[in-house]
Amino acid sequence: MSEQYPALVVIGPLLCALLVSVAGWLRPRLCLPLAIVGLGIAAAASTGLLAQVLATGPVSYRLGGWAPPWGIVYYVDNLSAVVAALVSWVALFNLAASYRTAMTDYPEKIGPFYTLYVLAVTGMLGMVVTGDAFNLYVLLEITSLTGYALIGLAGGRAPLASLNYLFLGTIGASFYLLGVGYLYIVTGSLNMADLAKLLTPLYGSLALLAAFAITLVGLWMKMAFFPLHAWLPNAYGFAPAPAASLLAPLMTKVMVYVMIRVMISVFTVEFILQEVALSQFVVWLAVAAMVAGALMALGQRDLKRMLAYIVVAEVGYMVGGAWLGNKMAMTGAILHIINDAVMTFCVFLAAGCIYQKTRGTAFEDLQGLFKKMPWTMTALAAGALAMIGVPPFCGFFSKWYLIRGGLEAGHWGFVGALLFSSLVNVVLFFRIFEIAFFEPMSHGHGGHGGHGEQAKAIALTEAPLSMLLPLLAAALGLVALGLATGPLVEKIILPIIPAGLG
Amino acid sequence: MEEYIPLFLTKYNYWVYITLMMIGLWAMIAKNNLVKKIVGMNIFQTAIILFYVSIGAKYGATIPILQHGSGHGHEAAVHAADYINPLPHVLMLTAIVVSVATLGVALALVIKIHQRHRTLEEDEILEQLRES
Amino acid sequence: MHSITPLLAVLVSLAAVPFIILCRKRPNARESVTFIAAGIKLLLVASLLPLVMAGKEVGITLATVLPGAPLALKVDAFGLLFALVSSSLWIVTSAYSIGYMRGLDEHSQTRYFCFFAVALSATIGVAFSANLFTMYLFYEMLSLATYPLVTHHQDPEARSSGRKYLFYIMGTSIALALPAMIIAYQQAGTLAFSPAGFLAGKVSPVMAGVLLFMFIFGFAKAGIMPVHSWLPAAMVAPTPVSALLHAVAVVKVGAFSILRIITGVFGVDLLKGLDLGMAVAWVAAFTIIVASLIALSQDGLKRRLAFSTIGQLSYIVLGLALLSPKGMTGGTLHIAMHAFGKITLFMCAGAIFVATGKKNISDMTGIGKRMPWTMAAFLVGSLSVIGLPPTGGFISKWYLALGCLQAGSVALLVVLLVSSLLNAAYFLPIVYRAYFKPPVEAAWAEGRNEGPAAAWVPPLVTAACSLVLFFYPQPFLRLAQMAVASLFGG
Amino acid sequence: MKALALAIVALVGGLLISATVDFPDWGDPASPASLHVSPHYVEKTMEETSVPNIVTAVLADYRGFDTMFETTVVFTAGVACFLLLRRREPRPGPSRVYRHRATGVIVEMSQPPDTEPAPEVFKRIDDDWTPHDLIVMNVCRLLIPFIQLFGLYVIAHGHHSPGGGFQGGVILGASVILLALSWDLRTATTRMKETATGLMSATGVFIYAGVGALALAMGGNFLDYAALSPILMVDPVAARSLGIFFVEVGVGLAVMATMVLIYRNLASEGHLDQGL
Repeated sequence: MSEQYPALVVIGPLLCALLVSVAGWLRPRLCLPLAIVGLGIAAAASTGLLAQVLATGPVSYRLGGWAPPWGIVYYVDNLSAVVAALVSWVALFNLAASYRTAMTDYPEKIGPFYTLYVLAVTGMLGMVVTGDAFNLYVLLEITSLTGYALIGLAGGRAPLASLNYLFLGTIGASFYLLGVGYLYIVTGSLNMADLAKLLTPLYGSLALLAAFAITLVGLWMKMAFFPLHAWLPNAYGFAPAPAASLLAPLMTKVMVYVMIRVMISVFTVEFILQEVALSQFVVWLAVAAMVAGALMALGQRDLKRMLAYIVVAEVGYMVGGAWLGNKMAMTGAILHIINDAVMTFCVFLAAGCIYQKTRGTAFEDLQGLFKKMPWTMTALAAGALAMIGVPPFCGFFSKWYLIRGGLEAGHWGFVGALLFSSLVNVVLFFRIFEIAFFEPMSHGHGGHGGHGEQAKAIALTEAPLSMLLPLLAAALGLVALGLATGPLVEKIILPIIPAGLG
Repeated sequence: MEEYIPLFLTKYNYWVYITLMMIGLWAMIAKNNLVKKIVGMNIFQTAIILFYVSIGAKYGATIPILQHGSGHGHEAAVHAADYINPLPHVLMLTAIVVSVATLGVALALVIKIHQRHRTLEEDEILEQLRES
Repeated sequence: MHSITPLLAVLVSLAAVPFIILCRKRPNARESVTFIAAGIKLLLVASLLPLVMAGKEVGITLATVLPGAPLALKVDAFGLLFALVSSSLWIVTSAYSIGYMRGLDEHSQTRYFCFFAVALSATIGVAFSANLFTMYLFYEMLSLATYPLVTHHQDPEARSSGRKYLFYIMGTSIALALPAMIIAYQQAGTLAFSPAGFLAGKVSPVMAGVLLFMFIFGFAKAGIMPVHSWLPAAMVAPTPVSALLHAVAVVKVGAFSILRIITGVFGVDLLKGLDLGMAVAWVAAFTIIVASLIALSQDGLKRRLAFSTIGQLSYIVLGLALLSPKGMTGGTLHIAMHAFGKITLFMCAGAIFVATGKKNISDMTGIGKRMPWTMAAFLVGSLSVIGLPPTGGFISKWYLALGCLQAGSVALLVVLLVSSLLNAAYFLPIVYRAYFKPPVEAAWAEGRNEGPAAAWVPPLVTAACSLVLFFYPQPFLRLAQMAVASLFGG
Repeated sequence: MKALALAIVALVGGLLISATVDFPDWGDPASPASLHVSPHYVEKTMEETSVPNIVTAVLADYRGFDTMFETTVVFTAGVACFLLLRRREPRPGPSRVYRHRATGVIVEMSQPPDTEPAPEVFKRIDDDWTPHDLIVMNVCRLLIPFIQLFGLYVIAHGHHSPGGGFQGGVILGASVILLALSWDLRTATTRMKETATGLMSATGVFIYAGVGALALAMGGNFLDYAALSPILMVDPVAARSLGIFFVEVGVGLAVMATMVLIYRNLASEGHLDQGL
């Protein structure tokens, strides 16, 4: 069975998504168990895959039994295995955490909702394990389409935000497709490993540079890299809570993974460092992303939107780290993919818990929450500390590597921007904590609201256990991940950093 | 100027696709009506399809469907040069499907937007959002 | 030597937190949990004393998080001295907290005791850290655990003070200490404290200077000017918090961090070679004088104490920066001596507030009639902080003065003497007013009424300790001497 | 906005055009794309899969995994439209329009009736009244079976001629949509129930993925149709050809159902009562 793990990672959830859809028409009560089974298979298989890859080295799997480059292969190394495990576990936890919200908000559409949920995860997992450039495009579109639908599901401004996301996302994906086409036209291959081999003699050609540029811009659009981030805050800010806590932690991170994969496995670092020579420019863009994301987050008056802008800044961390051009920074970028996924999940899930109880995440809705929802707020604080970068929470350690990378590259702008964004995070989160700590529903007796306000104050209690347990697990995971940094870097990340990086 | 003319004549397929693509992109950015933007998006995607399909072309080759009997056993062997490249066609079948699917979802979103705002002009929608 | 005791000593107060929460409905049970934890902690710390006295180093490595900078604990004489002071004073403060919090009927006492326990864990963690990374971790943990304590009253004043507190403490540690630590790691490849300093021979003079000042201002808990103003702001906290945290734990963690920076990161030889010790000493001297002058003008008793603390912290830094054996012994010893003196003063201030509701010195005229014992403790505490016999403060000041001479700097000796005069000038008038002027409130003349015993007995205990320490300054003096000898012996 | 758009378009277009200098000429038989991977397909397809239509073979076998997800994309779009638009509650709006079958008189009820009038007497028609066009209705009614037959042929004959699951599925879907256009949406919905459509859409993809999973269960890799030869009782190459056929059927089913699903939800804004 173990040699089939790469297939199971994707096939398990796919088949279950279809069964969920059938159950949605016939027996809606079965939807949730089936979805859990699907993601459970994915989580188990990806964990097994990770163990296997760590034990025996990279695994490749020929779909349909065809050898590359004629058929499609899955190629799983440490990086893809660990990201796949991350994606599947986060998705599983979020599913467990968000079923109540889904049940109360969309009782009639449980079937389609879970179908799309599981399909989105399928797409992400496929993108992570695939070794074929075109296959990646198809899976990217599955994830995107499900994302548009899940975001547009909420009322209010969500459909417009989702449509904007769709426009930019489609341009991004099309650019990626075009980039793959350019690569195909100059090499005749679609397999990543084969491409890397065939591209070496072509260094210096204009077509290759254009292919690289287009692919990269396409991916940047999908990951909301500054200044192509415009879609993200609205899309994640207005999305329904269960979708936001699925997509915000995973989608951008998977796209960063894809960028790193394309950079190191298709174009190779030699090409990027010597032929493209855009590192300085891109790192400065990343600096701009961090600073702009932090500043725009300061201007928000809503928890979810604020978090969405923080995601924009975090993308800057990872892209900057990947482009600094040394081992430390690349380690930091990869480590941050893992850490950021868990901490973004933690804070968005906490926002979801708050929404479940207060039906809003504007700053006024947060008053007195430390009293009313102590556990949720504890988890939010844990996520916040991870984002600020306080040890032993995991965010500290990826920042550690990123800063070291920045110092090694002598890029003071990057180091400064990282510290600046950490400091702004302190302000951002403690502003929220101040509201939740110091404003105990005080304006109830201020005249407006009166009894209604009072009733709300009494009715507010801790989020249901089904949401709280995954949330606390995520919060604990932040510490566990932080303490596991040593082995994580040593055993998983360092072996896959290409030797070409200085 | 002289040297550009053969460049244009031998590679006109790329010029056509780029022109189409830019028309689509322009519509997506500059048009005010959401449905027009979607039309632009479709033109944009179609341009890429055209690009891919044009890669597959080969002078003197026919469609990639083998004649009855060829390829079996010792009969006349199949030469790749006689058939156009099938791979771009396969890929574009996927891209077409994706663009149809995207179109469907986009239209569904547009309907939801119309239900709320009663208009599809972007400036009017933004106006409404500013007022609220 | 490998041992789990240091880890237990750190964790025991953390482990008390769930029990404190469980007992939130029964205050007596809740407070007994605190006492039990405090007792166990003191025993654990004390059990390390013979080992350390015998010259052994006890340690444990928990997790190799970063190569060369694992999460590791190590007990040496410096750390044990600090841990001994804070864990013994925790017991006294716990008793005092009960008197104070119940006497004032404060809200959210469970939260208060929880975070107090967490803060103590972090303090011991800093004391026992084997490397800079571990110390930074506990340092930040302490910053965060004390935030809810400082802002305990949850009113607008607490809010703005909390903001200031975070701005200075978190801001400096992220903006200065963290990059300095990473640069140091980049240069040396390790962060483990070593008697010769792990940066010795690894950095250029300019970089050493820059890093040193990044560290000194980055660990803003030490209150070196200009990053001192969080401390007066933090006085909005309930008095037990000010007493233990802002006279002992938090501020001493700052001073202790600088101790580690000087002794473990840079090393005496490196600093001497680059003449950086004197630079730090003068920054500290400046802080001493200015803080004492400001203290003179403060009418709020706690604010006056806060500025006094800022000055006294710089004594510690000054002593260490002298880089002479006597001076460093004095600085280290001052951690303990000042702790006993200043906590007495703070607890007296709190006892007065509980009994009479007075916060300002000008309102306390004649209070000696009403609260003679409290004011007696206050007098002893003042003497200790000023550095007069027969109190422990005299011993550390004596060593500091000897250190100045040993380092050959008469100017710094003059600073010390001037500041002692200033200390006397802002403390003794309080005692004089209390005993020798007619009471401002008629009720005070009627006789002794010192409020709840739990509020005024603890300062007497710590005052007595101060007196005892003059005659028998062990084990602190021995530890300080051993610690300093380890720096110069090798 | 227009200036910005023009600038972006000029920039991107310039970049793209400048890259074409290094590209092979149009129709160049010696281009890398024609020389590297594709010759294998052209020359070996017959031998390895015994399917003369190379596009079909590459689509459903060599790159069959892509195609499975392509079908999933279609399915996803169907589910997404349903999720976004479908509404159970009846369409708001005061009036309903009926045609008296015997006389052709149009009746508008200002309030929606509690019980529908007998359908053989009164036939409900759309709000935006469409003329009762006998020719269109009957021609379409006659044509639809032939269209569907042709759709089936296109699916089944995809091995030998242009065609396959997607093309055939779209034709089949179009036949149902034609019925909705020429008659009305309600008629089309009674002929092909909503639940059945939804189930068919999922079943189609399930057939595809199921064939792949069956191969996996038989000890081959996922989608390795050759592993199915023991059950199909043919040699591995023929099993590939048959496997391709099975998945094409699945594709056809999924595409047909999803096209109908998307059309219905878009046309009726999710109410499924009336529309284009």
